[in-house]
Amino acid sequence: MAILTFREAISQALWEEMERDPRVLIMGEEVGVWGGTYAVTKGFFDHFGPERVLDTPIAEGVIVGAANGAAMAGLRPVAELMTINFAFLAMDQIVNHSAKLRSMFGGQITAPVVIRAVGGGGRQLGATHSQTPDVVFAHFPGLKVVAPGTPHDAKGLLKAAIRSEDPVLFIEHATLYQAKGEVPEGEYLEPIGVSKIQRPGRDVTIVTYSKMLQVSLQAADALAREGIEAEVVDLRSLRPLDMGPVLESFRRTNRAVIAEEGWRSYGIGSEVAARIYEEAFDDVDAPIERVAQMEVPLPYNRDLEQAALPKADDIIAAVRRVV
Amino acid sequence: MAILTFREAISQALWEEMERDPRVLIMGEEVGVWGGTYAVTKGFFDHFGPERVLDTPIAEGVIVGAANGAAMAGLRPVAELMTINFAFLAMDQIVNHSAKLRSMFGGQITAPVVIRAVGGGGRQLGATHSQTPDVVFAHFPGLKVVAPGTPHDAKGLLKAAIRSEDPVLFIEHATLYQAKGEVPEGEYLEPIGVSKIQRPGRDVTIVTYSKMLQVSLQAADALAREGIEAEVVDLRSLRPLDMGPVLESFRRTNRAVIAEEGWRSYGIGSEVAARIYEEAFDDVDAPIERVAQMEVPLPYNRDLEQAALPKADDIIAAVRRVV
Amino acid sequence: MASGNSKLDKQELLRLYHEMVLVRRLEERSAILYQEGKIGGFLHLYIGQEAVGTGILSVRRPEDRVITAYRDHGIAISCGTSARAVMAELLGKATGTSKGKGGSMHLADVENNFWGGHAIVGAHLPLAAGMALADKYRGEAGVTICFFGDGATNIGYFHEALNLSMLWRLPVLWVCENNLYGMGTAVERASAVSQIRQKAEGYGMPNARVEGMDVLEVRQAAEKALEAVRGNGPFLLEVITYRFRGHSMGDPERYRTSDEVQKYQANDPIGIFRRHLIEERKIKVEELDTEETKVEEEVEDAVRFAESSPEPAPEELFRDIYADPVVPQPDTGQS
Amino acid sequence: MASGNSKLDKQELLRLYHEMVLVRRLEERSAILYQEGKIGGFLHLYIGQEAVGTGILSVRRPEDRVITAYRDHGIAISCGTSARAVMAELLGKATGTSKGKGGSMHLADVENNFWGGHAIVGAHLPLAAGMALADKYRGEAGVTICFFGDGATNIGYFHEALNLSMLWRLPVLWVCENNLYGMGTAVERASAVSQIRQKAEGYGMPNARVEGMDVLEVRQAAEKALEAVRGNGPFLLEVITYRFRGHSMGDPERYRTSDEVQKYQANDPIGIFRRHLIEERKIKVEELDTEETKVEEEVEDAVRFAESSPEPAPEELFRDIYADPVVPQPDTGQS
Ligand SMILES: Cc1ncc(C[n+]2csc(CCOP(=O)(O)OP(=O)(O)O)c2C)c(N)n1
Ligand SMILES: Cc1ncc(C[n+]2csc(CCOP(=O)(O)OP(=O)(O)O)c2C)c(N)n1
Ligand SMILES: [Mg+2]
Ligand SMILES: [Mg+2]
Repeated sequence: MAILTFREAISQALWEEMERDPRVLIMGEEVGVWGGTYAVTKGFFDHFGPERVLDTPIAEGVIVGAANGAAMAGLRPVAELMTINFAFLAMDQIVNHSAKLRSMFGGQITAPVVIRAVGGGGRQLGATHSQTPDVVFAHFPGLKVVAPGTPHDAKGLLKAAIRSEDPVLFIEHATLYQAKGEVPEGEYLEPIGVSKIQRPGRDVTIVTYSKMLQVSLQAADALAREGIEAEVVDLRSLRPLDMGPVLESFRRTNRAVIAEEGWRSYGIGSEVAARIYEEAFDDVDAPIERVAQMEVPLPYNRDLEQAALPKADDIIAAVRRVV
Repeated sequence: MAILTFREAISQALWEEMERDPRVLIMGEEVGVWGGTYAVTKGFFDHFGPERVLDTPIAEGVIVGAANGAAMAGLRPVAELMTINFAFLAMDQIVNHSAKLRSMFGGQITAPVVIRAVGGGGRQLGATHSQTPDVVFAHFPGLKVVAPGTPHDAKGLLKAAIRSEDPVLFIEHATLYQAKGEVPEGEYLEPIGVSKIQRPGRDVTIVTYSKMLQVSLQAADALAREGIEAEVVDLRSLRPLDMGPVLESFRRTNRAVIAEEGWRSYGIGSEVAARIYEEAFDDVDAPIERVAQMEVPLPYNRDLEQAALPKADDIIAAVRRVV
Repeated sequence: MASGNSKLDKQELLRLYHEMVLVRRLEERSAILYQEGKIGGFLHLYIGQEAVGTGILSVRRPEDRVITAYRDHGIAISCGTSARAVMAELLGKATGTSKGKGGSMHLADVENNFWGGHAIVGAHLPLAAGMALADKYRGEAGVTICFFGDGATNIGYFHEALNLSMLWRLPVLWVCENNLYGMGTAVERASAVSQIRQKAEGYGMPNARVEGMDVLEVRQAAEKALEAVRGNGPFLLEVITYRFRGHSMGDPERYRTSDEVQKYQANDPIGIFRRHLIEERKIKVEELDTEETKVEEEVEDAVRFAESSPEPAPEELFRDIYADPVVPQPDTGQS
Repeated sequence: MASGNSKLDKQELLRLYHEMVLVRRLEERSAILYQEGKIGGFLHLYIGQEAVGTGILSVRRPEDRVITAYRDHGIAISCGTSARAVMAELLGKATGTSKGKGGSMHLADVENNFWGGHAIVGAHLPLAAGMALADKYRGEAGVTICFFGDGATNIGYFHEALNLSMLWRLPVLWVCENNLYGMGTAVERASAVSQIRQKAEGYGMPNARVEGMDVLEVRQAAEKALEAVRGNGPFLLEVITYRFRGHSMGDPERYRTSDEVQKYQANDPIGIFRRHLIEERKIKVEELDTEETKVEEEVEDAVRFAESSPEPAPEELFRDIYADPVVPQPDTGQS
């Protein structure tokens, strides 16, 4: 096991897959000469050349659209959206094309693209540049939506996404790139659509994913100091959504807190809560709590922004309310 | 009271508001010479002239974007999206601009647009043209999302939307245009963000909106024949979401079915169910049921499409499961 | 009639004639089936525009990919898709090009390198650029031929795709079928320039504008354009045409006069070609009539095939969503 | 130096000089405050491009609306926004142009007809078209001046907005600040044509391309362009400029050599103007130095004001979301 940052893990996954499969290429804004605005593809341009690491114009519609087309024609493009906020400029390609080509043409046409998008708030970038709108994409059947929370999963899931025959939106949280974690030395894949218990516990189930996994683990550590053992279940994939480990855990703890970074209304937590109630109704001992972002566009001012974002303390307070 | 179709009600609202306020203008594809592809603006072009009824190029980004700009500068534009599926081509303008300008500029800039969009499935239009993705827009604070289910509400809510100082996405279901209902003779407004009991009942609460209101009312009639009295609560507005009447009803019936046309996962029902559990936990006598669309892009074939769409029978079956 | 097509032998000329008539009759028949309620959704007929698809695709090579918008029946036929598979798709049958899941707007036939039938205006232009990118990347010889309407040239996708194709010298033939209207909006009411080819200047892209009622003239222009694409990257070919019917079924056609429509109908591409074959190429009327008869039979056969084909099985609803079939959950009927 | 600006009297010349120096010093100071952690988020400096904003906005009328992208500090100053309000916004204070909610990328000052500061590349072009539509609809005299970068001309919004503006003859002056790069991508690596003004040809829109380091030259070009807009509708003005600093703070600048940067820095718009004022207009060095001193004081005052201003109150989080304040729900802290 090596200790890698999230950035290194993503970078390794891309590198290995490009070495493995000449059909894989990267396209996006500043992925080449610049090396990626988050330095994820640093060195790629020199190593793989401009035919495989394509700097594109600022034109998200054709970035994802051409990636779809290249995938239709047999390549395995990885399109990068500098931030997920710009995915709204490619929304039609993502939800009307990536997600639907296969079914609309009865299986004849497929678009196995990977769309990497950097999301999340907390960096004082203002309302348009700080969103965590993951749920919006997860609503669409035909798309897979993956959002890892550890370097280990980031690497294994990205490699699986690139090899998947289905289109995958792969969401990376901007403030996770420096996060460190153990990553196996050899090659490995993580299955898409499988939730994972990232920390065992008996008293309460915290359901979360992406950046909030790290925040939840912090909260769990703090809670452990007061004798509350939280089990942390990481969804990892929002579509398909694997409720198995969530329900299995919940049936033991009978209490749940769902923690996500995005807005609360019509969020990830809404669905997860509804599903727990539906599928484990008799096991519910206390109302399930949702921890999420305040229902406001995120402001620039640091204190205001931080006040709007969910934090470990919010999770701790929610856990205290349910146990 | 007059009996009007949904189409006539919408049309009247637009006409009256244009007569009342010279700042109101209509822009969109085929709204002028054609008279609206759903004939909603028939006669408007001749009456109000090309300065106020603007046929636009096929360019959803600038349709909503220019409407935003005109609203910033003091007009009250009503932008029409021929179908809500094309809203994905204007997604950035809707969620990053209409919804955020006010807060991002500290209240200095506002974009009081109305974006009318025609949604819904069931007409064999295939996967890209049959969506009910209302929840996706309702996720964004700063936007108001309204989706009426009766001619009465359509008229009163559209007039309120046009007078609102906030941006409103106004969703009309394509298969509702012929639906008839009573509409008061004089001028009236319906408040945005207020749910409404459309049919009283004591045994179960059906929470719904838009087209599914009509389907729910049919289901309620059928249930009444077997002695089950369903109360039907119409959300009418998805953001702000008024849970008051839902909870008030639920506290009496202790049972709920939520019926929506869109996909089930991360749908409207997820949030409504989660909220009921959170706010009326002790009143829950049976797991809340959700009736929604199958998790597939809608196919063209009529039988397959119909099989994927939620129907009155699905609601009836769900009610039977909870009572 | 355009010269330079004289190399076409009689058999090839008859094939073109046959194809155009087939497209016409299929469309006429589809209109009837629509009125009978056997075809649902939207139906956009290609009647009047046959010379464009037939002319251009008469010079494509099998390795050339083709993609178009929702007005796609004629293009499918010209790509080699059988009338049976087209008609079955219109009727939503399991034997249709897209297993009955796509319908009129979403025909496709990948074996014949026909990549659809796309219903979001302009959205398939980026797809075309991407397919061409793939071919170029792999060093393959094929080019991508992308058809779209005049109305589609005002949407952002057009700009992004044309710019990218020129920037990267992608092998795409952009074919604008300028039928003078996007739904009810005349070109001059939607586009700042009424010559669509002028838009290519903004990308420094070679371009041409030709009349689209003479199939041989279209063919010749396409030949030249394709030659340019094979060597040097993209080319924008504007073809002036006219749709004789409404935008789709149920168009009130308030935006044009019947005089105007009749004027264009007098300029029927099939009539023009027929006269040319008889007068210039000395083909006998009987030979042409034989083709017409063959077409009638083909259409009848296609309709019979489609009508007698099975509906897709109910479980098809959960197929083709992902590479693995989706398993519907038994309790809720939901996946 | 451009001729035809001779009508500018000395006071006006000094005002322009003052403005450019103010923008420069404010930016330099902002860079320091950013490094000190007092400014957060992204910070895009206007250093090197001052002659563009100052030159163009020196001929705008109060009724003309102005809108730009995220590189907006200089534009705000040239619109008449106080250095205090700009600096306070950069520091996220309640006294900032946007109450501390917008930050560097979202300055705005509607009283001075400055409509922002927009961070989604290209998205403000449709907004500009819409504002111009409103003015035209009401018969108002103002035009809308819309600034954007070279990189923004490749996105769909550019196409849709330019086409619409020409089609409807909207009074918009489109100003492309071509600083040769969009982030790290040189114009030729992103745009099929390297002269941005050529894109206007695709819309039949009048256009011009000028050098942007000489404020008087820019001013003169803007005067002409605005005249055209006031009479006849949109105009695309491409101004060639260069940013002396990185795209934003923390740019590794791997895409250009320091030689290249130095070459352009030698061509400093403030230096050029200063020499002109001294040599051609016989303004005394001391007078210019007096302006510099005034600027220093203004910047100090702005920083002092910003630093001593209050943070926005916590309840501001729930204000300005809708016309009515959002009421946070007590139990969950959520609205
Ligand atoms: C993005 C989008 N906006 C609107 C529509 C509705 N629509 C379908 S066809 C059409 C007109 C297209 O005109 P044109 O490109 O000229 O093609 P033609 O129908 O004339 O072949 C419109 C507006 C759509 N399908 N997609
Ligand atoms: C739609 C969108 N895509 C990408 C970005 C990220 N981004 C911010 S600025 C920029 C470069 C813009 O270049 P240009 O238009 O030339 O303006 P300049 O920075 O040179 O002033 C990019 C890619 C963005 N903000 N919005
Ligand atoms: Mg057309
Ligand atoms: Mg630039």
